[in-house]
Amino acid sequence: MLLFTALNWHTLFFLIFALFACFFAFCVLVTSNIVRMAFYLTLALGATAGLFMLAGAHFVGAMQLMIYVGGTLVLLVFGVMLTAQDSFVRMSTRGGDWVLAVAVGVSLLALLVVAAIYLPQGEFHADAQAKIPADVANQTTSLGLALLSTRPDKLVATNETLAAGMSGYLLPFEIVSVHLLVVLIGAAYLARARRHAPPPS
Amino acid sequence: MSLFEPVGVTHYLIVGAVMFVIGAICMATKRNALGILMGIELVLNGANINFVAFGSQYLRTETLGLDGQLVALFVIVLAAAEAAVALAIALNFYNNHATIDVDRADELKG
Amino acid sequence: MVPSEWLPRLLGIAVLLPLVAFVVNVLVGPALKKYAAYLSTLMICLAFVCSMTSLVLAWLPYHDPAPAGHGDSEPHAAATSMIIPVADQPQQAHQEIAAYTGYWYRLGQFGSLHLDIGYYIDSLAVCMFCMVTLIASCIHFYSIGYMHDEESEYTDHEVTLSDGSYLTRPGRFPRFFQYLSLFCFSMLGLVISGNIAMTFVFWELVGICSYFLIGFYVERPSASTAANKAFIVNRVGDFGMIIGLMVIWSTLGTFNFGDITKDEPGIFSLVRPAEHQHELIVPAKMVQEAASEKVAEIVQHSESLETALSEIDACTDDWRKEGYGYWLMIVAGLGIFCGCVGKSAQFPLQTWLPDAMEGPTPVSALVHSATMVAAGVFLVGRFFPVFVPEVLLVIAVVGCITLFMAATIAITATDIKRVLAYSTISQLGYMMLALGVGGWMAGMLHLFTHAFFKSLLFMCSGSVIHGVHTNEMTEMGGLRKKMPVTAYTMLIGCLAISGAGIPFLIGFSGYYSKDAILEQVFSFWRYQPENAGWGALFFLVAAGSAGITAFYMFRLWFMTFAGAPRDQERYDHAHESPKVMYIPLIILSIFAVGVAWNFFDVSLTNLLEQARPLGTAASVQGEIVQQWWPDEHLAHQEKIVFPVTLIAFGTAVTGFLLAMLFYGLRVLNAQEVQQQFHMVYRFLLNKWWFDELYDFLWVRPTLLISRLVTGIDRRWIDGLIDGLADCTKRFSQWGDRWVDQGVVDGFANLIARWTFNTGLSLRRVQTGQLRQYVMFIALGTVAIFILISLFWSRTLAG
Amino acid sequence: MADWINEQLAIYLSAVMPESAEAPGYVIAALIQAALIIQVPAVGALVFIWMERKVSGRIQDRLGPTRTGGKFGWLQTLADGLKLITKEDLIPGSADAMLFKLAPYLSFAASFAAFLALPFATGWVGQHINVAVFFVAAVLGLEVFGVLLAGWASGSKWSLFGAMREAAQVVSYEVPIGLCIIIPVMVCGTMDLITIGNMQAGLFTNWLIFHDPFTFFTFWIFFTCATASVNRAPFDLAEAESELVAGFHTEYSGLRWSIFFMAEYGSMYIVSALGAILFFGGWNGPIPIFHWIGWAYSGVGETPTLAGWLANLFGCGNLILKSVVGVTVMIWVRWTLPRLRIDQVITTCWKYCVPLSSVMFVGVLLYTATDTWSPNDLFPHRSRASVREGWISQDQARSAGNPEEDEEQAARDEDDLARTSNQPGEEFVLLARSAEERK
Repeated sequence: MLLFTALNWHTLFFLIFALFACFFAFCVLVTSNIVRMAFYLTLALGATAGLFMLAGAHFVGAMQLMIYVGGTLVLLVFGVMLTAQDSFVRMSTRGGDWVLAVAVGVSLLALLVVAAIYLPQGEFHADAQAKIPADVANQTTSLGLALLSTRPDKLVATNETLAAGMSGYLLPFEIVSVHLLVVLIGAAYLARARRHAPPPS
Repeated sequence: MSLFEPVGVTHYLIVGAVMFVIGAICMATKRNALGILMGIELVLNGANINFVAFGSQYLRTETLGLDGQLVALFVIVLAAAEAAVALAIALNFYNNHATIDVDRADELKG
Repeated sequence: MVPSEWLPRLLGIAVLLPLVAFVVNVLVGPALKKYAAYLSTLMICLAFVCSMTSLVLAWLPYHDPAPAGHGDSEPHAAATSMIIPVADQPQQAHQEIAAYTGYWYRLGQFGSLHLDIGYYIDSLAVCMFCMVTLIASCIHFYSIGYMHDEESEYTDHEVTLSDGSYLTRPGRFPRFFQYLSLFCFSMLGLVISGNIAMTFVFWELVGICSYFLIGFYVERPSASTAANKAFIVNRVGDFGMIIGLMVIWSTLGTFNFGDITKDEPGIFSLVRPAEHQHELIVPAKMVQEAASEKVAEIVQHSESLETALSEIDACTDDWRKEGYGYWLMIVAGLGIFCGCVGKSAQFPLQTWLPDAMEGPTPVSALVHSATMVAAGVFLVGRFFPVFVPEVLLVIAVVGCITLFMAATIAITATDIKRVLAYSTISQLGYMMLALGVGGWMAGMLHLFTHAFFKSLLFMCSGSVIHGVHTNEMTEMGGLRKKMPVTAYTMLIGCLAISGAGIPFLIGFSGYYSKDAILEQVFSFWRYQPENAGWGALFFLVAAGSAGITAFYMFRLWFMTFAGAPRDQERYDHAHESPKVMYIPLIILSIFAVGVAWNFFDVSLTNLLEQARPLGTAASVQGEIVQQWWPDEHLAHQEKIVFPVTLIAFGTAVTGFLLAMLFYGLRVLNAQEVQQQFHMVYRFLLNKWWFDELYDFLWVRPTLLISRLVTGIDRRWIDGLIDGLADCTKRFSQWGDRWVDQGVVDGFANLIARWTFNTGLSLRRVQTGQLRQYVMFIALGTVAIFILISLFWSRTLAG
Repeated sequence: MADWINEQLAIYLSAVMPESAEAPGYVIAALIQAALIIQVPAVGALVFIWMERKVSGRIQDRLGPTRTGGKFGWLQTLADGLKLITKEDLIPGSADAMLFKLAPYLSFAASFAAFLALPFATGWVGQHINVAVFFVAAVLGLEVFGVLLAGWASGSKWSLFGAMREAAQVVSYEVPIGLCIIIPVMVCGTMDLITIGNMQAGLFTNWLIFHDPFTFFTFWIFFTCATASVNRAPFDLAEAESELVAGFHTEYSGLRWSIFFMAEYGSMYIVSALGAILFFGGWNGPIPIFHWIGWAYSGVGETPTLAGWLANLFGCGNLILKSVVGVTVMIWVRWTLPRLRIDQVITTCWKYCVPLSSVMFVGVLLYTATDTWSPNDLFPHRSRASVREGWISQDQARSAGNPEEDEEQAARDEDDLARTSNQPGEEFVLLARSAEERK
């Protein structure tokens, strides 16, 4: 009971999700079975969504679940199954590659971690988890407004540099929409069935 | 860190870094084209974690504001698009070469 | 309706309506099929309505129809040495001429020269509008009937293919009407145009329309050659016209007829300024242009420009008296007259008109008799105030020659349309003659009356051709019973053209106009002794040709309609034309009878009188030539009218009787006469050997010269060029061997080798291993980070 | 509800140990709720399977199960369950054992997780997420993943084909279903299911399905797509026993097989409940008795009362009733219509549902934008604008007693009833204000 009282729930759940994410990501790395990779990836990304929600980004979390896990990965597995012959299910890599890749990767990791640690922490919102500031909880509306080039967060921002400017995301939003359309068509074209013989009329 | 004090941006960043690096290694080691695709997804997620962390009010009072989340959104959406096209390419490659091994896709090598 | 604002609108609309029809037909004509014809017809009818509205509602109420300057011909004391003492000219009653000048749109302004889409509307223009639109409407209706076999597949019996069959092609019904609409547009535009540039544009437009319409049956070689002939011959005339325009523009610096504003005076008021009582004087600019070297020396010797200018202005009158610039006026006038000669088929450019009969008959009726060829006369009428007596004399001479020659040729022609064509030429000659001897009113009047009865005649002939499917009168005869309407309307036409009427009482329209011409010629003859020579010639020719006119017209009528049929089989198949064809005939015949009549002072004469150019009603004497040009009003006196009328009547009757004897009653045999005067006959039959003459004069020499030039070109110039080319080639081969292959290529190859080697060494990096590339990227990132963290310094940071 | 439990615990704990924070209650609350919620798919599955048998029996002119458990054979499913539990858990040799074992749990977890955000009444919800609609839709989308893995891991071509079809079908149908869900969200201007539900309080004319012809038609598209996305007949290509032996669960047996079915029926319930909340006023009955007698909560975050409890209880009953009706219709459809071909299924999605729902979207957009009269204005319960989202009311509670906030609230309350959507613009003015307060 004492433990409960002093426990910092946010930290606890952060740990859980973070470990999940990292662990399954690692599984993705080590397993050589493509389908299992997809499976682990799902879990890793799901955990990431949990992290997002934990960080207060509910919408992004839900988005992650819907698009990534629900859409992208299903697509991926779909592709996996289309190409799933036994010879391709498990493709091992030569040891040399492993050593090289791990060496580079670890150095990169070290680099990033150092950068993260030396990051100035800034002063901390003491009871952040205790009471949820309204504008944080209501990100959905604010996000929608921001996509339409109005920035509520700029109004409530304390820092001048952050408060400066009302740069919204209408243009990127449009561009991305068009881009999606193009991709839709392009993908459909690329993956269309090749007819070598003329179709019987 | 202990369970009794709150986490900061750094922790999120570290998680992001780990996923990023794992993704990179994944891209560097997998021979299956789709495996590489998964590596890319991991990398993107690692980046996304950073954005969200910098945008979150739980971790710092000085935040990116909504920009963090918005960028994350765009990344997710574009990742989906990228996955679709990459998959289409992979399928095409598979149709034409009857293999999915990227090491075999070296017809244009010098 | 206030004329100044309503006339431009109404007439502008009238001009544009046919254009609309044309555009529509061009775009969707084939789809419209026969409705294209209805569209064009509707449009031209609307144009007619507009014109009539502008005449009846906008012109008549605002302009006193009473003739100006008439009747006040009191005898003059200072009787010059005349055989018949006639009154001297009356002073001008009204100094202001009712003309509305302005522009719809200003195209551009080059220095002092304005280029407008402008209008110059006087009663002449309004009357022309009514006439053109009326005739055109009739002919549109007529064509709907005449061209109906073009609606579907059309078999051309005059074009035989190599396999002996006749050519069969899709019908060109819409195209025909599209051309008609374009023609109406350009003709109306020509009439209304307010400056020479615009006039010239529409002038060429009507030319091209006539080209299209003559060559309507392109497949017939005769038609296409005739079209080319008409076009080329017109070019000759238009070349002169361009020269005239250049003279006027370069000296007067304006294109406009009338004054658009007070400060930019038009040609007319420059040539006949009000302060000189509208006498014809050489404009100051023209004088200074001619006396340019004097101007130059004045400018040299005077100390300042102002003084120089004042001095020049002072001297201008003296120079004018010395005759500077007068020749410029002559050149301008002659140039413009050249254009008219070409368009109105005057001697020596008359040869194209008979061949133009290759076109469909409605076209001949509209274009080659009533309106377009009359455009030349119209233009002469427009420019009448600009012409100096010398030019007028030339005009008169040309007209005289033309009318006689054409009339004589018409006697022998047997092709019904060619007869009419030659009569057209000779009638145009009449008009030119009238204008040449100063009879502006007479010429214009004849222009109108002739338009009506000649179009009537042509349409009748078309109806005949439609009925019997031949042009040869020798295969016709007795058709009166088969096609009564055509026969009697054509009879009216013949009477009108030969000026039939009860002397001094009433007559067909031709009676008035032709008598007016003869009177004018007569008064020219009798006015002053200097005129005697030319005047006598003119009058005798004119009067005689009047008789000839009557002769060949009735010859035509008798051969066609009277007597026994010469070709039984054709006679049997002959039939009256459909309503849509002969109702226009009736309408036109009514006008042919009564267009010149006078209803309560509202008559064509009085209307046109309002448009008479200022100052032209004054007797003048030429400077180089000694003849006198009498005031036209003098021709209205009894002592002139009485004899002339009788003479005209007599000649006409003589001609009629002769025709009666030869072809009506056939008591005299035409063949015998032909054998008797077979020299003359052949001369006339071959149209005075004009075509042969031109062939000998122009065509052969041109061919000869061109052949010669070709030879020179082939042998010497080409040889020279080949030699040069050869040298160049040798030189370049040498250069190629040493410079190009040696130096340039060597250098390029060197570079290429280097590049190639570098590429070879670099290609090892491009393993094609995707995963390796990823490795490279990661490595690069790490490296960059490390480098930055190691060598980071303020200086680096900037 | 979690809040309430948590508060009780906090009171109790503070009595026990004064220095404690209010934190601990959440764990217990979570546990209790999980325990409650898991009843829905579990018990629901039992009931639904029994119902399916009876309904199919009636439709095929049979009696269906009659004996087990006395009348109506209402214990039949339980008996089956026992049988399944006692069956041997077979794993084919060619299967990928790990995935094969995990797959059922994965898909069950997905459909169970969706209940997390699915409210049963005002404030009765596992976790009050302000993007609840989105969350539910997203998590439902995950269910297919289990099916896919199951199909692949079974190492049999029947299963693989089933899984492939499932993948194609579900990924396709997420598009129209998303469009259909967006429409009520657009009308209400929020993604918070509780708020959406409360906005339809009052007479049944306030239900969104009666908002305008477009929403009315939208509901049917939604229902069709929902049926397809939980792959029920006539869209159950994944388990087309006529062609593929039993589709993705050919190789499954025993408990894992039954877990698949729990997942399926669970998700059937969820989509029906979602439809009920989005279009049929959720827990608001056709006649708002509890509002009239003033028991019902007006929004989230009010102090809990016994009356409110009762009201919520009935509301919960309402919602479950509506959802069950939905499930029944699905069953009825399954036993009535023949199964489509896969190409027909995909055609239905891309050539009919997607365009139709897009048209509906535009229609509703215009309808709300032009403020056209809608049946919802007949007997308005409260101005939609005055229904605040949960967090807002908390926020107001926090910043209570400053004048302009109150008049802001007042202004919003008495503003024109015809306005049926709350403007985001207003929202963020309010946000800005409250943010000022906090500084």
